[in-house]
Amino acid sequence: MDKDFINENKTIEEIKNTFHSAEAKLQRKNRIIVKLRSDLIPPFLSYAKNYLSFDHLAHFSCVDWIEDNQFELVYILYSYEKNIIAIVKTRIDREKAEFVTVKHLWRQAETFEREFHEMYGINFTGNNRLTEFILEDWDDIPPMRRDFDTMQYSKENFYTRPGREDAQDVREVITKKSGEKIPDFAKEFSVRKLK
Amino acid sequence: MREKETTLYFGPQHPGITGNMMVKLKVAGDTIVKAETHVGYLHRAFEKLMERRTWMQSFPIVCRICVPEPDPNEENLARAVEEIEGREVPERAKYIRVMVLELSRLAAYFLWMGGQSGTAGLYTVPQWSVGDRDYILDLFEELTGGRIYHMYIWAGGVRRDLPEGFADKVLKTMDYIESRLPEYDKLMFDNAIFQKRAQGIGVIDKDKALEWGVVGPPLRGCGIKHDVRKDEPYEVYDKLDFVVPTYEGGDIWARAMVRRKEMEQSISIIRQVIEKMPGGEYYNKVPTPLNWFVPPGEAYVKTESARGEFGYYVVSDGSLKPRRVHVRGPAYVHGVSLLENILVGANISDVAMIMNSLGVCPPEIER
Amino acid sequence: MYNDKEASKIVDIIKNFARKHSLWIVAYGTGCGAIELPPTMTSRYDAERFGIRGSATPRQADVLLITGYLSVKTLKRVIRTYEQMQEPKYVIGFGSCTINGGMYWDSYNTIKALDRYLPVDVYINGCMPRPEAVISGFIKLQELIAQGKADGAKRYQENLEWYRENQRKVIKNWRMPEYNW
Amino acid sequence: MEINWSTILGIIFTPIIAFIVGVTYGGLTRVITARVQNRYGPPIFQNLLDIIKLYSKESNINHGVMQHLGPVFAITASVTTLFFVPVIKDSTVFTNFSFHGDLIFLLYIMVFGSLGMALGAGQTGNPNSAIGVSRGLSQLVGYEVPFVMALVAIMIQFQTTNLNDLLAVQDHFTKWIIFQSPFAFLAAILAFLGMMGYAPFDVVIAPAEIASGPPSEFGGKYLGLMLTSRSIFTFAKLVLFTDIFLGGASDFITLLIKTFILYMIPVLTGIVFPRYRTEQSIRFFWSWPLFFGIIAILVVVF
Repeated sequence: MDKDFINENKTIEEIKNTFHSAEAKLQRKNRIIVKLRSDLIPPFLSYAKNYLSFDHLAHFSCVDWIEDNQFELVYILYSYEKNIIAIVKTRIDREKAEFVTVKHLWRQAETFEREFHEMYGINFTGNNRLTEFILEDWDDIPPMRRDFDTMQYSKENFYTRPGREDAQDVREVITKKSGEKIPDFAKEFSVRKLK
Repeated sequence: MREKETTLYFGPQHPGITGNMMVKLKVAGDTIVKAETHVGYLHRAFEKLMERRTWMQSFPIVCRICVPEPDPNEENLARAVEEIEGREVPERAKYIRVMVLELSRLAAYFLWMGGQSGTAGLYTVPQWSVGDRDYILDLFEELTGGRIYHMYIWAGGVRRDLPEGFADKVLKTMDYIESRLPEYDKLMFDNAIFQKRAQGIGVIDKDKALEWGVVGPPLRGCGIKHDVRKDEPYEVYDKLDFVVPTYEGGDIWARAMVRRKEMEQSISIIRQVIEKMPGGEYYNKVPTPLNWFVPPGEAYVKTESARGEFGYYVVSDGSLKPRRVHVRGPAYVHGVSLLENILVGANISDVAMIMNSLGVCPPEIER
Repeated sequence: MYNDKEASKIVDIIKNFARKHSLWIVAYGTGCGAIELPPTMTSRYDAERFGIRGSATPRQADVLLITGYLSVKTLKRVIRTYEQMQEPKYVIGFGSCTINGGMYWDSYNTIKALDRYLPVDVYINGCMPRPEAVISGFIKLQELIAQGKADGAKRYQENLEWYRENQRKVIKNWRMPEYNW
Repeated sequence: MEINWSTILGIIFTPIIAFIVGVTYGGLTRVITARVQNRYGPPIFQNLLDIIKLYSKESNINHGVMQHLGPVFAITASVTTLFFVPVIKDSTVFTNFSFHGDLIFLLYIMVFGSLGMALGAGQTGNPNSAIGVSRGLSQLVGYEVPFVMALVAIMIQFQTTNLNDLLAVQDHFTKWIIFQSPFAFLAAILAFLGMMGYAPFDVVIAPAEIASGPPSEFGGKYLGLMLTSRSIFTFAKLVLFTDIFLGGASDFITLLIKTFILYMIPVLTGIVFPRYRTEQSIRFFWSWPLFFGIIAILVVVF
């Protein structure tokens, strides 16, 4: 197993002996996952960009783990030379969501940070352009947080045309109209049973 | 004496804008001093909706993210779920997927050709190219039932097998399209005025391109040879031979020539796929699609769409519904941070040209 | 000689005939249905045979196409565009998103029924209607114009308060000009 | 003083005929462009329908007096150009007025229309129309220079500034000015491309960049008046060019044939060329057409 992952294992070794507290492991061919404490992220990112030639910030995501009351920030870096994708993950507290910006390393990180400021309510210190990006005059809690119920919000604010209240399965409506017995497979998958 | 600066709203309602976004330009005379992209006009909160839908239900919604080219979205989500669950996709389904991806790339390039020359003022090319694109949409209609949104690729393979006699219909369409390309060369690519309008405008400098996150044809237009189909071959791209064309200069003209050469590559890929298509199963059946528990895990997959590298980061927490699906299209970087920097110093009449050449597709920026 | 009622009938016939055969669309793709407009306007389906042509600004246009879902931010701009258009103006709602919210029925950012905010003359159903359906929608609109029944603009003018009240419920800070021309 | 009925008839009928022919030419252009783009295109009287619909608009939004006067200036310019151009050579009704120096007068009155439009567009306060106006005027400067040079060359060569004298000179097929002074024709025909405002030089009303430029705030009857004046002006320019270079027309049919052939030149180039930016179009006008204009004058002077 180790013979065709030379590149990946070499990178993992390098990461381990510079950041001892980082847990770096191999997910599959040309994918490595690195978990870090949140205050190690900025030094790690500039180290990865300048020394490990991860020069492309392919993706910057944020996952809301509401159960353990944390946001998980995921930086996905890609190195063109070694053709490796590094998924760098860290956890920050969900209540007072604060993090430092990486705008100086990659310019496009500013757009990601603007979106997460609006969608999750994370305040990125150092990014002076956290203005309105997608939503206009939004007064509710940041919408992408899992405790925001979009169905509830849309019911309150938007007029919905009558006739879709129970979101009934079309097959049931047709069979009820034509008076036949509802076939078994329709019962098994009827939407109402799922809810 | 500094010229008086006026603010010009290249607003959401503007014939030059591809889609529905706004670029706020500070203009001195005819040159742009400062540009700011305002998006959010097409925000439907895909990721929030997908957290409320089961895995199979999120496939029809996912292809609505990017309008000119929906198939990379479906293929990305399918491959991400397969990677998390470790579901094996039969060989035939992989070949069909590559054919669908390349056909949708061709259709997206023809639409781009219409947009690029339409903003330059050559109104004959959009008529021809969108008309020819319809031949490809007819193929899609026969294969998947839908012209633009196909909802054809899903976790485990494809939804149905190729209909009777579909393969030689595809070959016939490819011959027709290949015979049409010289026409477009004469009318658009070799047109002296189009070259004058395209060369030396909207230049991305080469050594900054990688760091700014430039991907796809704009990157290959700067002379850097990178293509997801070659760097990290997915589906069966490693079994097909094709060339990744690059062009020097980083301006609108270079990006146009890269796309022009990639059309020929796509046609040859489709022909190879039709030749090497094996028989057998086309779908590794998901037991109960609406009651499907994907094991916990995460996956980052990317495909090469017509405008660049399309990345999906999918996290599953073992429940019926995805924990998080984060879509990152090429236009997310091209349309906001890159566009704002290239537009500075450009002429007003080139704003629409630059946006078209970067492939800025607003629904992808704010999903 | 003709009395004026007779003459005005003839003038109406000419007017409706001209309005029917020359529909100018505002170049504003508000939703995902806008991708089916290029095929409709170009060589294969060619809507120009019916005199349908794009126009750059709302001032010159007659028809406003709401092609698919409408997010709240776009709704504000669409209302201003609609109000800038000149009197005999029509609205066509594309796709099921304008009828009942379509696929985004539970989204927090899209409106669910278009005719609470704008008067709609013709709906075209389909989750992105095909070019043929788009042209059949235009033909239906042309029939309504010929019979003089396409009076969305008048409905908007008469119960403006009702529309305004619905619009203000969705759009938070208003800052819009009055509709008094 | 006795009333010269034929001139009064001429004054009434020439604009009407000019409008009808101009509108049908406009419709024909749209059909020809459509056929090149392999589609059917609208019926020929589509332009007429558009203009009737625009006049029948109920609410006409305007931003002040000047917006009223903009299209009025345009239509006065095109109609007055028409009066001083002998439409049909020797018929009593359609010779219209002519006096010594009417070529120079025509040069001036043709520019008057676009200046009036510029004032009207400026009044609307829409930044797009302001930019469109500045583009239109700079392009006007571009194509006026070679056009004036061509006319000056012809005036010196035939020692007259009266259009009827020019017509008298070209009485036979071989005597047309197109053959007598080809360089002047070349300079004038390239300037004619700029005057018509079709594709290589339609940066003024470029929809993709400045939302149709000056007329972006014009709707309803203002736009209708503008389109009427544009079709009359097209016909007037075509007739002017046939009178100067192709020896005028003795009857209506040859007039239609000659004007249509002349009209196809800008239309067909328009279909296959994208548009120049403003400075590129000026650079084009001050390269080849100017070169031909200078040669035309040199040939005549020596």
